[in-house]
Amino acid sequence: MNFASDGLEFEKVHVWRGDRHVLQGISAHVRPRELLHISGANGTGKTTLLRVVSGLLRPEQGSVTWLGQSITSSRTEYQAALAYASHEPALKSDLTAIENLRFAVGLKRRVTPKDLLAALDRTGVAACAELPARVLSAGQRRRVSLARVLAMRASIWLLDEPHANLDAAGSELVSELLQAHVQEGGLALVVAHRDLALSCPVRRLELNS
Amino acid sequence: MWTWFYKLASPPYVYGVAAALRLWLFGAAALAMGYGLIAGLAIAPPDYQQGEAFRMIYVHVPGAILSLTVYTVMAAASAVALIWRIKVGHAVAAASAPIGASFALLALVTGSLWGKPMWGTYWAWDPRLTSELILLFLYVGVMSLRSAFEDPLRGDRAAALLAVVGVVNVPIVHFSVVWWNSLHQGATIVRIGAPKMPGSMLWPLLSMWLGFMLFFGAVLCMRLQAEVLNRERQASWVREAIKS
Amino acid sequence: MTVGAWEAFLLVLHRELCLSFRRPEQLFQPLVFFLIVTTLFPLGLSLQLSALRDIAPGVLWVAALLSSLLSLDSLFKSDADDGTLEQLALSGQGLTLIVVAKTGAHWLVTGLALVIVSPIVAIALGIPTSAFAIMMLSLALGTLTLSWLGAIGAGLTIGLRRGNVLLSLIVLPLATPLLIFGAAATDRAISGTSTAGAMYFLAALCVFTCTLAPWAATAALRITLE
Amino acid sequence: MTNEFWSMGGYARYVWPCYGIAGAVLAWNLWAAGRYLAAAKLRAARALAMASSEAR
Repeated sequence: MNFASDGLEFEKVHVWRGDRHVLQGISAHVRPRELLHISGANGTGKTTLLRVVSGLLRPEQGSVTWLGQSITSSRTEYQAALAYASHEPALKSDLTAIENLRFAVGLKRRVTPKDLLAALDRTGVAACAELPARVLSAGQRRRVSLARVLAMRASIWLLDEPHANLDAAGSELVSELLQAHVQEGGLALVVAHRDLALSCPVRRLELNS
Repeated sequence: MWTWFYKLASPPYVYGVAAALRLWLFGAAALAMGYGLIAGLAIAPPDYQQGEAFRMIYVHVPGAILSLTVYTVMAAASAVALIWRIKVGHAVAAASAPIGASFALLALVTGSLWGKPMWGTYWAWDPRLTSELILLFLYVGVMSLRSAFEDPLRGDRAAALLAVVGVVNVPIVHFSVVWWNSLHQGATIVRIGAPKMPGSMLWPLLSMWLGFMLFFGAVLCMRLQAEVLNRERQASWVREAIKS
Repeated sequence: MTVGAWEAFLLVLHRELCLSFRRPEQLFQPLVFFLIVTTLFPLGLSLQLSALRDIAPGVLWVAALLSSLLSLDSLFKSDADDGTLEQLALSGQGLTLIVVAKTGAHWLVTGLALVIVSPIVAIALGIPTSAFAIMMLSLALGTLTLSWLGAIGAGLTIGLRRGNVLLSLIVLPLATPLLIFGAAATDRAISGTSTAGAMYFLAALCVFTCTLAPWAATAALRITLE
Repeated sequence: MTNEFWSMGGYARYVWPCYGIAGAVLAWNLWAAGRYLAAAKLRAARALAMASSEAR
């Protein structure tokens, strides 16, 4: 009946923050093998939108559906298919990089240290695996958080400023990872200021106040 | 089938009803309190044990009952607001809290004024007074939690949850305080509100209680209007509402 | 491939214990606070050991409540600050399960630790050794209940500045029944009278709180996470 | 009679403050609610004025 029921869809999302009407009826539909690039000036609600899509924030109006089902009614399944990387790298500074990954990814799926090391290796921080996160540089922390997304093997990626603190090689890496993810049938929502420079189809959503 | 429920809870409707009810409630409260005051202070005979001092009952007991009633109203409104996501519920809860806290304070102060001639001290760890004090702390907690949030929406919901948790706790606190008190003191405290109160003493009390209830209703209406306005600033009906 | 609830629970518990033991000073601070507060009372009152015994249960319990409250502030806050709470909330495991694991771990490292050091304080306050068993059992029940009440409070005050003062303001009134029954049980154990009544009430409170508080704490987290 | 009434059988210094405080609490409720409502109306009016000036 609803032939748009594949992928992730949000419709007429409204969010107020106090008196401020942050999101004013934002809609989009992202299908597998698609990437949605969310851009906009500071304070236009990019992160808020991503939090709404993740299910962390319930919009006051509007709906978010995945495979035609509201994400609140299929919360567990939706979250199992989701990898969210917030603006902060979300690492415990007292735990090592690999422990951080283990405690975060281990709740989604059974992982072996080998899987986690492979993910860290892919993002170029395998050498830091046994170091506590507090001694890592901001760029290394970002790479560890990318490794976490990778190790979750999720079909939906929600990335908030994945390029932050990364050097040129790091930005390249983000593009490669995104491209591979989309080509394997995943979908991604990426908040970023810069152009993503991808060869796969990219849809754009520009937020303005 | 729930449409009437949501219509009843729609902000413009609530605002209108509150504005219309307010004066009637004040009038009725004044009548009930007026009768209660005259009958309680001048007509009712002095108590055979406590003499004229018992007349403090006419403000102490209604204040104490109201402080509990208002907390229940606040918690019920909070529960409705949390379960059905009805904003007006938060408005009712936010409007009730300061009124209830003021009644709790009234019950405490008048209780201790009554305590001096009866117990010989302003404060005895009487179970009723002690649980009233804890009730006041609960009110203060809910109010400070609400105002601590910069986002009023989150403040509303956090305070609502605390109010619901608190209302579960109120009977437990009261029971435990009574139990604790029975360990430390015998039944030396004069029991108030004994069932065999003659009508000439009872009617003024009931009238004062009714007056306090109506007064709470009236002040609730005023505060509710304000809370609804604060939550609905963008809505178009506000323009009409504040003109009148 | 998916992770069962029990497995996830153990993983979060492991994570919390790992984090606590990486910061041993945070483990010891509440215990030291407990010891200091209980030392201050006799100094302030300058009493003989025999007279101290009368106020010992109250002192012990007030100090225990305050010191376990001290560490509750960081129960969710440190995870919220570095963004890991969002990861936990989106982990595909129920948030309630995570709350239960985190609160359980909190009780293990603060409440249980407090129970273990309580005999030292008890000796200093002149509590006879015959009362130790009841005192420790009542403290175990009491601190567990407080951990749960505190989890609700901590969930509600996550994002707030000066949240720790507000946390005490919210939690302490709710904790009065604990103080009453806990101190009464200890008091009766010292005087050698029957402790059954107080202990039953304390156990009932504990069971009641442990059944309902997880849901309330989860709801609190959902509100403040938004 | 009046004197007898005001002296409240020797309890005047407890009974009258008691009623005084009750009156004060009721009056405070009225005053505070009135002020709060007035402030809310003023704020709403300002918000509306700002919204309409922006629309122009």
